[in-house]
Amino acid sequence: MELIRNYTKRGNTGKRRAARRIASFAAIATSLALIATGCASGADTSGGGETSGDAGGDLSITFIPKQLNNPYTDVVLGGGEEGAEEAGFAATEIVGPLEASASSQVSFINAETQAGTNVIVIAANDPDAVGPALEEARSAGAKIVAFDSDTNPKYRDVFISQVVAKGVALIQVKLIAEQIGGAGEIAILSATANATNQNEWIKFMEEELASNPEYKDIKLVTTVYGDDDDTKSFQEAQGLMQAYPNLKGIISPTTVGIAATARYLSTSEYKGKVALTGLGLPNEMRPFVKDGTVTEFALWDPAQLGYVAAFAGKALADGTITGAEGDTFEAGELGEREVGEGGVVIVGPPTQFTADNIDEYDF
Amino acid sequence: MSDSTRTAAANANANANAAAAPAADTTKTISTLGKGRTGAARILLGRDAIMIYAVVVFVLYACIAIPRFASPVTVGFLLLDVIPVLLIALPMTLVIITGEIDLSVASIAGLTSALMGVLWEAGLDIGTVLVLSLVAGVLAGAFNGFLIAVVGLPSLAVTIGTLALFRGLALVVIGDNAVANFPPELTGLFTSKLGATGIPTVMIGVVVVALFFGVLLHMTPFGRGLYALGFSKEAATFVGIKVNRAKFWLFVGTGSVSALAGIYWTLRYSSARSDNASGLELTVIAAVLLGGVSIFGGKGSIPGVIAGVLLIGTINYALRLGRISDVVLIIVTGTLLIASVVAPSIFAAFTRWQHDRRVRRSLPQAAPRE
Amino acid sequence: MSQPLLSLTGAAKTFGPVVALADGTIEILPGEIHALVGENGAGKSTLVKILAGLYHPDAGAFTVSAASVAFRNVADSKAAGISVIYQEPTLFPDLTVAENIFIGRQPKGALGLISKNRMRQAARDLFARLGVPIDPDRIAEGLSIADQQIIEIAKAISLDAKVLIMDEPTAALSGVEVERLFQVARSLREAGAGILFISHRFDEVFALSDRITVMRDGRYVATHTTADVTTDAIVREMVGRDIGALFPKSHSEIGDVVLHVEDLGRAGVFTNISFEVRAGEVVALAGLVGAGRTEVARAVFGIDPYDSGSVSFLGTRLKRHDPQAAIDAGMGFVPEDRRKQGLVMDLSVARNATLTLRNSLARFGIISAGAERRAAEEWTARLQVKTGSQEYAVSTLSGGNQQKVVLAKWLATEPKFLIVDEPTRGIDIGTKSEVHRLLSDLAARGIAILMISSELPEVLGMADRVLVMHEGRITAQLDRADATPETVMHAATASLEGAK
Amino acid sequence: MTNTPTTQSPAPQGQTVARPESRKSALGSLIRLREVPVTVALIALVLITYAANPLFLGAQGVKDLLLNATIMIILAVGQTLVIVTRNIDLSVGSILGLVAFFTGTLFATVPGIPIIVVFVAGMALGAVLGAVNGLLVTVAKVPALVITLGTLYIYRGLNNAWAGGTQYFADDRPDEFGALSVDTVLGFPLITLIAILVVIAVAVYMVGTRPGRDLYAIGSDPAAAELFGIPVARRVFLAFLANGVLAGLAGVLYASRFNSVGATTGTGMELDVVAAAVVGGVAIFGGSGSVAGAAIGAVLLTTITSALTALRVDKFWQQAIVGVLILAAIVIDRLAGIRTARKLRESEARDV
Repeated sequence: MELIRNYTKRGNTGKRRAARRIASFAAIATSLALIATGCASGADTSGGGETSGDAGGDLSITFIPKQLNNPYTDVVLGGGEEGAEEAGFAATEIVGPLEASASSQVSFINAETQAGTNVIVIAANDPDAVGPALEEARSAGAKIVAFDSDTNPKYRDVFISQVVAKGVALIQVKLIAEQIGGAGEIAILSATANATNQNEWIKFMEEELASNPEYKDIKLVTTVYGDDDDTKSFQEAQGLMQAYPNLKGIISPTTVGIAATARYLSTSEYKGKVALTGLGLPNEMRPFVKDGTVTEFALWDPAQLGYVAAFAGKALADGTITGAEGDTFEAGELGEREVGEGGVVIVGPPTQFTADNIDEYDF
Repeated sequence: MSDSTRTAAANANANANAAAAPAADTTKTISTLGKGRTGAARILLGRDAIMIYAVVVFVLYACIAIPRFASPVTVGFLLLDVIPVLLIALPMTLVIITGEIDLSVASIAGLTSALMGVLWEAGLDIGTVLVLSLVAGVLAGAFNGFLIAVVGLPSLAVTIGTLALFRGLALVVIGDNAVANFPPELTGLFTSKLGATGIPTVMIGVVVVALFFGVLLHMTPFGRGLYALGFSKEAATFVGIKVNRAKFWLFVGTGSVSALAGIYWTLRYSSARSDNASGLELTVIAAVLLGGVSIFGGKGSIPGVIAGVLLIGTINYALRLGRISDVVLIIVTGTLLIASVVAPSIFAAFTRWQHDRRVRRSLPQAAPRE
Repeated sequence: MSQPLLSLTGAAKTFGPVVALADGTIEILPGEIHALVGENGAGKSTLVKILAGLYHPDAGAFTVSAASVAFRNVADSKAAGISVIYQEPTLFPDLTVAENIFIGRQPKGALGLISKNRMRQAARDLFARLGVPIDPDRIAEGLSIADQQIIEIAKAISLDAKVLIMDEPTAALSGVEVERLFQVARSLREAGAGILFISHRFDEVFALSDRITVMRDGRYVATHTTADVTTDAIVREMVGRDIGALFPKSHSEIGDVVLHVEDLGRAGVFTNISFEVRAGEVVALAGLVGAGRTEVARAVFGIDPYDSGSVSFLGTRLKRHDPQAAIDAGMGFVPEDRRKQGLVMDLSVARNATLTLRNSLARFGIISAGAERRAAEEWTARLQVKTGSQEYAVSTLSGGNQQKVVLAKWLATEPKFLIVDEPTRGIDIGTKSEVHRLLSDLAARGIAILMISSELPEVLGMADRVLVMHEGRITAQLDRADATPETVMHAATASLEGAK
Repeated sequence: MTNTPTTQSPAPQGQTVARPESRKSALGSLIRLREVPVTVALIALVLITYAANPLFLGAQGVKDLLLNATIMIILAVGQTLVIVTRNIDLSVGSILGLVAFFTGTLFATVPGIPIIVVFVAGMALGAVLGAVNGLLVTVAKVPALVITLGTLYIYRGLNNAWAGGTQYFADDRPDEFGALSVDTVLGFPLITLIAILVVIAVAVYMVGTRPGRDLYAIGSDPAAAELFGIPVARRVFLAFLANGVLAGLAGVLYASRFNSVGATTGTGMELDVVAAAVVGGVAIFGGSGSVAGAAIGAVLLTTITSALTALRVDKFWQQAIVGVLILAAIVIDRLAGIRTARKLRESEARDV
């Protein structure tokens, strides 16, 4: 029995162990409290003042595109920065997610709200997901300008649209009808399934095809989504060819989609046999127009979009417009613009690009 | 006195002999003494504590260096941003401690979100919608758990499969649509703050979940079993731990909490879509590993993981406020992740090298020659 | 005296604060079988690993064929003609048997690529030489430990090593296989190779070796010519003192039936297993490795399921395949593999010691940290576990102390029945006798014990009753008085002989 | 000799037993080849799709199938090298992106640069990135999952930082370079031939050379490999390096095949690549699986999307079906494993 010895108490290692755990929790609590209280005391002096908005000439503007590092976006933002400078903003910022997803823009809006930015210009990835954040920004005094892709109208002051949505849709339908000789199967290769602008155009296209007797022999067989991703769009285009052997034409109302589709067509046996049109950047489409894959496509000048958005923001921040129908504001060298129905500002008509004129454009 | 005490005496004797030998300074620990820190050093230098210091230091730095960071508004926005990661990281900690992994969490969140949208659109009562969505998460987790614990497949492979499957089902359920018209009272609740503190109201729920998993892991028989299980499945079996049952419920746990994260996501952004929370799985795992959980299992704690999540979240928000590109965030996250695992190895290697050098110098050099 | 094939003098190796080897000295001559003995922790394995090129010694002189060497890695050691068979087989489960033998030096065929045919043939030749029927094309996964060890031996032979080191190669082998191994070793000796043989089994050491080197506490003690020394002398040198009887037998009152196993069967593993264990009784389960002893014990405890029969404990039928039910009922199981099954090596001593108690330490589902600490301290103190702190990882303890932690965690549950599977495997003599005394002590307190052991003296010394298994069946039940080496061995091999 | 049981069991029956067994297991080993299920699945998929839509196997259809699979094949082969050693490389998508952008940059900034130089440079950059992974994994002895999750972020970040909004388009690259993924030899696009060469070369290495077999040994039991004197660190490092080179090659080919290369090229590819290897029968915890299997897995995964499109299956079902396929692959593998284990146990029982 001696082997199993009587136990004698010693040490208090267990207490130390418990203490360690308590210390861990305590440290977390402390760090949180530091954010919440200790540091927050400084908020009154540094943070609070700015959020109320500096009324003088010290206005700030921030552009939040759908995603950074996208060539189309770069052109738009280039125009935006130019516009912001001309309009007299003291500070211009460009922030945004690296991937275009619905929710990724929210925390950027939040940060801008907190930064007390006066004008937020946004191209929404999802019309509703950004809503609550934009409302918070507005209640903190910011003016919201949507551009390129609209938010739900209740969350913004004005929407700077490329063109009348219906107009851009009709042009594309007309182009494809000409290119396929007015009869045959066509398909649409869009960006993301939730993109507001895309869906609106597609809706108008469908209506036009159904109602206009000129297009009665054209059949829209499907709409696919390339998610504005080069690889995905490429493979969607390829899939279309296989699934619909009688396909005569494709409309791709997105710059990424049309370029990827053009690349696929130009490297396949379908080159010259299947027509392609839509909205594209001349710089990206130049080789495909020259090699005959694409005969004609359209786009507005994206730079103007950003440019007008900046001036609209300035006018809103200055209080010269409220975003009501009929308001007008001066948009630098582009002259006067009017706010239309639903707070929409139209920038201008799209340009149609062909082999003859494409070299005149550089964007 | 018995033989056993004699053994002890013999051991002591052996030690004494060794101590009397020439290389006295290094031989005295020959048989029994282990290594490790005790007491205060253990608390203050532990992995958890270091993570927490890192969070505190960074918060202080951000308060000073980044204008407007020190504000209750920060607390609100920051927490709203980290909640999904924080939520999923909690059960993920338990899963990784048992040596498994769940890559399908973000897809489950997406599936839940899609389902919410469709059910709500179909006109169901919001309460029913929430319950059914949660049930979907539980089922998705149970499906993972079944394949891993019952069929016995490797979790890494299974959850790569269900990552695609659940996201695919989300697409099947809701397709291209986005449902946005959730009741404003509810979506409002999910972005509201607790008075002037800036702390989001939903944090109450998150704290409850965190406490649940913290207590479960650190203070219950089940949690004790998980650590044992993570180190050695066989040894755990021998003390009566029901290995497969534990794993099954853990995957149900990640499924359920992922569903909560999916619901949160949907209501916070008032948008139910199939691609919600996509790609979140790697962020969660990065945060958990940064929080000191060993990918091999057996090591890690909830406080450490919370600190890991907060560190990434805080850096993220500070960069946003400083209008520094996400590019920096990506690189910082990756570097932190690698540094957090490489640093201890390098430190240990350095200590060993120093020790070896010291020992070599202190011992008589008979050889080796090349 | 011819020139030594290999000589190591005064080698030292430290790991952090732990000195694993203070003076490693060994000399192997051509054509000799040299035994190395010592308690666990004496530094034998460290010395082997230095010879194998796995560890770099901090100090010491090392020569191979009179040339000074410093191995950077295992490949260097191999190149110098040293080949090692480790205690635990180290096969690659996904590779074929043939590939396991020839990995890294597969025979080449056309275009300098590996020729599977030549490799297969070479493996067949080796197995023919060893007289074992193993299919060279099957994958190694699922092979019995004995077969794995044989493949290790084939591998070592095929290397044509000048020096062959065998670190406890016989631990898992049956008598036939041991004998065959010895034949191979002797034939290699005839061919002029030097063999270093490490074993805890003195009968083997004395049967095989030409010389014996003794180590203690990381230091060289002495080298003897085998013919000139006795077991007692060697043991004295190993332990540094006299030790009492190895297998103490104390009388205990045999009480009521605690465990009743009725007609237990599992397809392909064991059939028709029926036996009883009574309070205060030590029942040994003997037999060759692979006879199904551990499998029966695992099924009884609920680790593995069984197909037929029943297990009753204290009169109640025990739930099948549920270790927790067995533990709750009052069973404990000290498994054979301490490091993989008995302990969670990276957890602290305290956590390991209380792992079995985790449910009873909890109130309202929450474990009381104080109670946990007290329980750990109590039981590690009772079993005299030597550790710097309860919070150290159990892996920092010596083998004997680790086994004490395993025992502590089961004794903490105050079991009525304890299964001990190879309780003294790989444990030094000092702790071994301590373990025996402890088991005997437990029996005296009325605990029923089922002991699985491959060491016949241990079985005969400890058991009140011996059950002998062969090929999944119980072939004999022998009372203490009837159990002799002959009767046990006969039952363990009887049906085998009968079949021929 | 008291404690070791000795018997007089006669030994020489060895050879007679060995022969019939080995014949049987040779047959068995063919059946349990891990590549069989995936190959059967691929053939079935192609045939069914062809029956429903003959265009699927038209000249352009086949070409597209092969082109789609090419990049994934190369990545899956590289990943197999790493997974077989019980490691994983999650950074391949990021490596591919960086190299693809690097390729675009080279063509844009060094007009007239020979294509072969671009290939070499791209693979060299891949080698460097793979070597970083390999070094961190082997020197710091840290799990590859963590390291390559870290480098996944870092390499992607570097790609973003370097590229910004810049993208290079097909137009920026010489026509001959783009032609690699257009021109065919015997119906095979040139870049697919490159991929096939890669598969053959790596397969021969893995099956027929000692270092190749070492990789299996390492994945089967790393500790045993260390004990046995296999230079584990060096082999694992080389596996990561080779994977980097192959990801680099895939990056160059990506630039040849697709229109634009920029900051986000290759995002999210890593799990697809791992899935391809797993579907192809490569065990996720190392030790077994073949390069050919992984390549077929890659073809299956890339083909299924086209097949479903060609079958006009609702596009929303596609991803779910891919998920089911991955799960089916591992379940089948597991079932085969159980069957093999039972067979082995039975043969073992006879041995006793």
